[in-house]
Amino acid sequence: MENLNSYLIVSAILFSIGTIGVLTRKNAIVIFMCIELMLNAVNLTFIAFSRHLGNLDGQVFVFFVMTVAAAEAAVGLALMIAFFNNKESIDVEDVNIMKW
Amino acid sequence: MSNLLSLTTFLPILGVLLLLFIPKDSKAVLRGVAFVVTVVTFLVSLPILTGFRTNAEFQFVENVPWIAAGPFFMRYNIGIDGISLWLVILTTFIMPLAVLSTWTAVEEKVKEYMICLLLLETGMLGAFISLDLFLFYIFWEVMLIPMYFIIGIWGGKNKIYAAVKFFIFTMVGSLLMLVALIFLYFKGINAGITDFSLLHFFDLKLDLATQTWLFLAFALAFAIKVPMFPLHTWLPDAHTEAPTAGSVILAAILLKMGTYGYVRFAMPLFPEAAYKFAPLIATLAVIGIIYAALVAMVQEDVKKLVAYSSVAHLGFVMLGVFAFNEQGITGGLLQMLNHGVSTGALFLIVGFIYERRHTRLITDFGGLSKQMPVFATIFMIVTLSSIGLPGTNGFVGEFLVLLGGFESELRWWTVVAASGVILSAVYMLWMFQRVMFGELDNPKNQKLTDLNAREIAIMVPLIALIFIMGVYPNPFIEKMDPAVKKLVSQVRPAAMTARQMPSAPALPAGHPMVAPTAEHGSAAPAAVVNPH
Amino acid sequence: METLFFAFITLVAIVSAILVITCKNPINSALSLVLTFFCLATYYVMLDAPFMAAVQVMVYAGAIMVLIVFTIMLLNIRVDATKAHSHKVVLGCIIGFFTLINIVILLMKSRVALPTGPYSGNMIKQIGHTELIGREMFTNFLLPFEITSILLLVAIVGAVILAKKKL
Amino acid sequence: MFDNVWLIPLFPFIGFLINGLLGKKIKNETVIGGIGAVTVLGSFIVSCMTILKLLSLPGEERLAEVKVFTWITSGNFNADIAFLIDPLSCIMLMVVTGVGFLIHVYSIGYMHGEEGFYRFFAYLNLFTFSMLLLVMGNNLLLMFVGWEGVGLCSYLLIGYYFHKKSAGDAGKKAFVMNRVGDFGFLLGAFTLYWFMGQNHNVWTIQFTEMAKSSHLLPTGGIVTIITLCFFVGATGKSAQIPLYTWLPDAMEGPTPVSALIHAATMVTAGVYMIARMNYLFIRSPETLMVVAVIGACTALFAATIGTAQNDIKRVLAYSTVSQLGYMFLAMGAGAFAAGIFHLMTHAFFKACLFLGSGAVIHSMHHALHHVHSHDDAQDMRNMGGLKSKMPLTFLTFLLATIAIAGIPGFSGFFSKDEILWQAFSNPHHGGLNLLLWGFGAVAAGLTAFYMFRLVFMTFYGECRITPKAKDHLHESPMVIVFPLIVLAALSVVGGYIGIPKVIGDTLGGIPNYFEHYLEPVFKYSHEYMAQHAAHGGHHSVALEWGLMGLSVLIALAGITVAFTMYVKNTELPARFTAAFPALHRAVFNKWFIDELYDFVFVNPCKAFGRFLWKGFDVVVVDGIVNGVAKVVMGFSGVFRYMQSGLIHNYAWTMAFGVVVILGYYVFK
Amino acid sequence: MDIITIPAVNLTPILPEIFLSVLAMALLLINVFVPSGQKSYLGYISFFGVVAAAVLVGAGWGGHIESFNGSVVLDNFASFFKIIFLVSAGLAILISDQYMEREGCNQGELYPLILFTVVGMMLMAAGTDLMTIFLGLEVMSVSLYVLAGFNRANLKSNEAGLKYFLLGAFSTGFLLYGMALIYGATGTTRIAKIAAVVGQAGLPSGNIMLLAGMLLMLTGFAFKIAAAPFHMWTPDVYEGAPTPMTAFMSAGPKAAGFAAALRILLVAFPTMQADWSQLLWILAVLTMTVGNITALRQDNIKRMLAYSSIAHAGYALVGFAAGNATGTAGILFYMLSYAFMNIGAFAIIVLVAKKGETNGNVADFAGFGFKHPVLAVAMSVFLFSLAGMPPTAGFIGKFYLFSGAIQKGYIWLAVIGVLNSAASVYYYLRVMVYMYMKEPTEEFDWMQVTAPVALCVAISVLGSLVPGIVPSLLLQFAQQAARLI
Repeated sequence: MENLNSYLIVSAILFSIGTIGVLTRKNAIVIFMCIELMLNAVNLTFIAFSRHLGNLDGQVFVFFVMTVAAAEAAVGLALMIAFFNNKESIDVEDVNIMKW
Repeated sequence: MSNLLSLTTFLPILGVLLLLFIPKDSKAVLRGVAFVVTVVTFLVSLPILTGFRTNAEFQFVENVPWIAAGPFFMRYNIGIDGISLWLVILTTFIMPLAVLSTWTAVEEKVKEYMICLLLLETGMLGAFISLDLFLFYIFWEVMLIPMYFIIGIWGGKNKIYAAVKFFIFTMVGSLLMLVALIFLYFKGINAGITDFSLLHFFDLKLDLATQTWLFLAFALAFAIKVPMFPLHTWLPDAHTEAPTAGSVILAAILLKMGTYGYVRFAMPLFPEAAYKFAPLIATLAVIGIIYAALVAMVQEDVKKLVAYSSVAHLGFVMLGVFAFNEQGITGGLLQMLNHGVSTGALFLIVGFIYERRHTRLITDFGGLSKQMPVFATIFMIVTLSSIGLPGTNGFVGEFLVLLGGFESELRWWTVVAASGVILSAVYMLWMFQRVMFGELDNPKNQKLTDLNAREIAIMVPLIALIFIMGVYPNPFIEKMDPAVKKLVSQVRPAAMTARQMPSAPALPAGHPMVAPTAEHGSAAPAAVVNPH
Repeated sequence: METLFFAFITLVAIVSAILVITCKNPINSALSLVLTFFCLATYYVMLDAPFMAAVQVMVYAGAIMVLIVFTIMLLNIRVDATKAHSHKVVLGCIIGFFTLINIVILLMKSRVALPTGPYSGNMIKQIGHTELIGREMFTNFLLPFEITSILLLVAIVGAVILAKKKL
Repeated sequence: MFDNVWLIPLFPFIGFLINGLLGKKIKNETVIGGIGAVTVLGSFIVSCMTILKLLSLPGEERLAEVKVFTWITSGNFNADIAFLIDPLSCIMLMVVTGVGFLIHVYSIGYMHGEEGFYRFFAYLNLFTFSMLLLVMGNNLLLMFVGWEGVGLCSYLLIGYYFHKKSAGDAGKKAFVMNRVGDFGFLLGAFTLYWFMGQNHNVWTIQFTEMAKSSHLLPTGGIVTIITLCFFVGATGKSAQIPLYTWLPDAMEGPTPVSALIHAATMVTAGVYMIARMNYLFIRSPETLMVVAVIGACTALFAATIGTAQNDIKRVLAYSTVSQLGYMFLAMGAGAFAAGIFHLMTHAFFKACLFLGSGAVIHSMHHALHHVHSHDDAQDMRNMGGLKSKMPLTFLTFLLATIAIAGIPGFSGFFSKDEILWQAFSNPHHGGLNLLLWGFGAVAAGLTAFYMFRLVFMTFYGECRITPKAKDHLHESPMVIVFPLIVLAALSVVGGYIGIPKVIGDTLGGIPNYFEHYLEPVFKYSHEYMAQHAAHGGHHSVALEWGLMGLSVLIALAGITVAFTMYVKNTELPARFTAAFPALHRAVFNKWFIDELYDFVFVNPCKAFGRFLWKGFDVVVVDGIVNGVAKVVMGFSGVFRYMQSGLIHNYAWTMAFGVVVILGYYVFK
Repeated sequence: MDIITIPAVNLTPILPEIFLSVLAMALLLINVFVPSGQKSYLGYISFFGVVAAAVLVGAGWGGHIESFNGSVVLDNFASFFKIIFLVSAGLAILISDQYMEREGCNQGELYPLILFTVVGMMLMAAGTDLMTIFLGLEVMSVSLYVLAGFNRANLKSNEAGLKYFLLGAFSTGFLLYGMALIYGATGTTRIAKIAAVVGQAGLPSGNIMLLAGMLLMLTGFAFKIAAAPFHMWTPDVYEGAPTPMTAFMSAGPKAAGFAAALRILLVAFPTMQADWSQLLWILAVLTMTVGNITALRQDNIKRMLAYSSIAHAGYALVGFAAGNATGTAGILFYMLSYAFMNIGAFAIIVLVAKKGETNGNVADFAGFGFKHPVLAVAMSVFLFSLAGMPPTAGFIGKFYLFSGAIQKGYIWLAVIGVLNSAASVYYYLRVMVYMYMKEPTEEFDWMQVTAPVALCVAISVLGSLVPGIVPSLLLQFAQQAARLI
């Protein structure tokens, strides 16, 4: 087992990459995937901590996060489909009729 | 009756409820009911006047718990003393006249108009009688709402700008006052005060720095309302745009809130700070007097002229109040009443001709005296009252203010302010001359009709008051005197300590200036100290 | 050996994560993401959490990613030849970089709580990870577990409402 | 004892109320005029009774105060509505009610047929009331009430013909200039009150009490300031340099008004006030000097202007200014009694002159009106030869003119000569005395000149009015002539109650009754003088006689010149003007003082007001208010566009927020 | 292998949640059998369900029951917030039917979703475990994503849903990371245990990980309550979402965000108050200012109210920054009043708007005041309450919030707050300017006031006025609720 910090730093890197993705990608689905990446990074943190602390709360938490991710995926993708049906695009730069 | 004050204050609200059930097309009924309600309110307020015992105590006090939650305990605590007594009476007195003045001026949305007027009356009365700081603040803010609508809905061309400016300008000040109010309360809690009652806070000893900040916050709110020089610009706009009754109430009563605020709250609560800032406030007041007079002089719109004259008049009030002595404060208070009567009357007068000619530009008039002699007479009297001619009410107040100012440390300010007396004559008479004198050459003016019975009926009580208060002001002064004395005793010791008098006082009383010469050749006549 | 393995997995994870955000084609991104998920599952195993690794593979790499890929297919999005990224790439990278810096420095500076729980690696192996998780979930975290049921119900209802053909 | 003195002001006030409120309904001129006159007559009768009662008392007891009610009390300040009866106020009462009554009577005839007849009488009564308050008030404040009240009536009556712009302007000018004076008055009163109170704990504004404690006051210093302030008030009311310009303009009012207000009574209020507070003025040599110099200068200056005016009333107006100058000269010389004496005689002859000129104008006006001529009825160049047409008027006018010119035996001689002598001999001004006397004497000569110029131009020579109109000229009705006769008689004999000492001594010890009578009023001054002042040089009786003769000679010279120029050799004035065009223009245009005032005060004030309004109030003060709003709105626009609608921006902002927040705490 | 024995649980604390969940599920079933034109009945049922739930909540007042091993608690704090959620939901339900009918998207699932949202929010308020709170938040969020995009034929609604979803999920990432760090620093997710660790560990400066976790979590909640700079989604989502849902969103979830954040910060991190107060101070200023100033130039009234809602979050943050009893009670009181006044205002907007959400500009209110005086007066009451004019609940609420700050010594914060208030008056007045002071351009004859909407307006007026005039009782409740520790 590697020490805790290695995992935490990997997780931080993944989280940052996910953030960059959210901030730079135009495709809403890819953005969503990046968010999933961020959540996974968090999951890694949780499990690393859980292992280090010797209690399983973190792992349970991860379990719930996965559930949430699934639920969000369902609703999010449905929203994208609904949007796509109206606008024929999934590019977030087209999500712009409301502003100012 | 123990709850006479509440009755007076909330009668107009009952009137509002009554009005709600009257269809909006029966305008005559609406007007009638509103008028009757205001008259009844006035009548109900009269026992307050007659039952008022001339002493410094707060009377007709009602004090019941209202809000009790957490650190805050607010009470429905009302009462009047000699200072607020007259303002209450002034309010109830002006309101019927204001309602009467809109008989024909407002033809649209009469119902809403009357409702606004009555709500306004409650707000104003409430503010004058509140002895609980929080309650006062509530009424103070509530007043804004109906006035906002009165200006905004029934106003002139630029009404929205004026209404919004009025509202926000006042709001800025009063919200800062709210912060100060809360801060003061917490200071009070630390000192063992348990509720918002004003009287408790009088005994609160605050250090000068705290007082300074609190005073500034209060002073700002009140200064905006007064309005004092550089914060006055909402006033000409509001006055010009407001319908007649609105202007009348605004000038006669609403502006008094500001000066009343100083007298009731800002000064006795923070005496040292008030004393410290007296020169500043006096300076602004004096600037206001001269400045507003000069600006009024060149106005082209009669109403705007009168509005600026208000600024000048209230400058006198402020000067008097900040003289910190009995004459000054009495004069200031009287001047408040006087201004209420005479400027209210002036706005009514402007309303009369506006209703006839739909213009207020001075150049559109001229020679009206010929066509409207009764109007001319009344206008003349009111003008003279406004410029403070002896025998009219304006004089007594102005005189006492100047006298008080002169006796205080604000002597040089007073000297400058006194020159405002000249300027007021200049602008008022010049305006009067241009409107009333000269050839009646404008064909539109030649068809003007003189005042009708209703209009005369509005003016007669005001004219009567102008003379009564001018010739026999003593009853007014007597009622307020104990309260003024008390106020002076509250603020004066503070002024004394803050001044840090130099060790050598002035010559003792009665001591002649010229040293006695026939003292048996005594070597040290100067060392003789008069025992009294 | 283990360190080397860890390094290798880390490399894969990071590279695939970078691919997720750089691939122009969403499908490629998705596949890269699946790879990342597998790497994470590997980590979980290394962290004595085999059950979580399994769930990771099944739920994430399986269910969720399949859903995503399906959606991508369904929407049949053209692979944007010109630009997959918004013009804010630089700004985004700066933020990402600082996020990383922040977290790293934070981790350097901070103290982790001392091990408090009873679950050492050996104990987990002894009793079995799945059971332990199950225990936790049905005793201490019973309520959250129940809430997930509502959450999923909401998600289903929502998805149906938003995506069903006929209004 | 004097319990009913309050009736004196009350009568005219009742008259004012009746005429003011009901006059429009009454319509009948006789009734209205009757009410106006009878009420003043009532006051006159009560005044007579009062003065008789007063005279019946021994000298030192001639002082009474009658309190009606408490007016204002506040702190240590107290002001009553209370009347002061002493010799000085009684003299003034007699003048005001007596002359006032005559003028009321005169007005019935003069104002006949005018629109607003009732208004006129109401104002006139109100004026009388105010003037009586001024005179009788026992404290500064009540005096100030009357002081402003007469100013108001003056304003109203000057603006009586309000449809004329010039009338309105003149009224306003009068009021405003008076207000400038009032400003001084108020400051003086405040300073006095404060000083006495603060330093000596004497918080009073009552004349008697102030007099009693006047010994507490220092000489000069603060008293100079106080008295100068009061004097500013006096210059406003009594039309002295620099505030005199309103009085000539005030001739826009009907002639009785000019007679009553702008000659006999109101304008003398300043003199009265100084006399009333003589104990203050005597304590400030500086002020006395200022008063004397201003008085002398005004006397001379106004006289010069008077020589070149063609409007009959304006000549009289400048004459009034000039005569008031004399009175101030007397005050400045410390000869209070002499000043008051001149005040009284001046009231007689100047009222007579004004009323006479009114009769002429009245007549001219009717004549011109008959022939529909638009010539100016007041311009002396249109008159001439009225002697035969209006003999009674001429006679009375002539008598009054002789009186004002200072011909011995007439009232003006006694009073004026007393003043000149006092100016010469008073102990206050040292070397300046000669100059003061010189100014006075020259002014006397000029007075004689322009007054006789007036008489000659009006009553002598050819009638310059259109021949047709000439036939319509005729003597005025009795109601107009009667007051003239009475006043003319008074102008002749009025002086004998105050024969100067030197003449009296020569005539066998006839005392100066007037001065003696006023003695109690000036008691404190005399005491002060006895204590402090260095006695002036003793002047020989011969010198006094010599000076008296000299002044008479100067007067006679003036008359002669006038006779030469306007009767014998009528083209002389034209030649004179041709010879000194600049001088004539300057004098004719009143030395351009009005223009100067416009240039220095009025126009800059208006311009400054306009600047403050348009330039400062609107741009700066309101500009800041609106500017704040604009700035906030500007921010609103900026913030609004930050809300771009793009998810990336939103997410970026959020992430940025996180990074900053986290970064702050991490790197802290 | 042992058998897992599920410990005995006390269901009392989550009785309202259970009731609402069951009701929602039942409604989902009933929905299948209700023909499309008669979905109103579902609305009625859910409204009465909400009322019943409120009764249940009320019945639990005063108790303090922990359950599920400390995952959830029944205390006054939770109960008060639950009432706020129920009020928001109830009022929103009342105006939904008419709106949805008009916009042609009256689907029966709406009501169960609203009820699920309420359940989520209730769990956020009652949760004493980060997991419970997180899951409650997700239940709420996921429902709200759907509700925002509920009118799926409408592009604006789609856009609102999508934006809300993407940004919401993004913020969830930060929230979770924060929770992970806290877990790492303390070894537990139970708030009470965290508090114990924090209390003994010689913090605050000791452990930056804890602090960072708290901050990240706070940013997650800041997103929900629309605090700057995490507010950007608000205007767009509020504008695009169906109006009743906007109303609901502006009142309920905001309160839920405050509930969770308050409980976590006040219970778990009282010793670190210096740190979070400082942050909230700045957030409050930013939020108020950005919200108010931007609102000044909005033409769309929903968008304007969205900015106003941001500003109101800022005011509440003032009380939060104070972190004392007064401020906390102020937040509770204010959130409840805000629910009334804001949803009331949205109810009027629902009435005035035409199909397709046209006629939603401030200018479209021209002359409304004299065409429909009663509704206009109601609108004025709401606006004055929002502006914080006495004698409305909005004033008392603000009074307590600012008092909290002043009591704490944050005078400048209060000053900035009141100045913001003054600026805000402008845009509230602007609506009234149009209502009363401009000539009508329309006759407003399309407007029909159905009974539920009228009821909603009436309740809202009462709710905005009565606590302003006699606030004692409500304030006392709020204060009891604010006694968290």
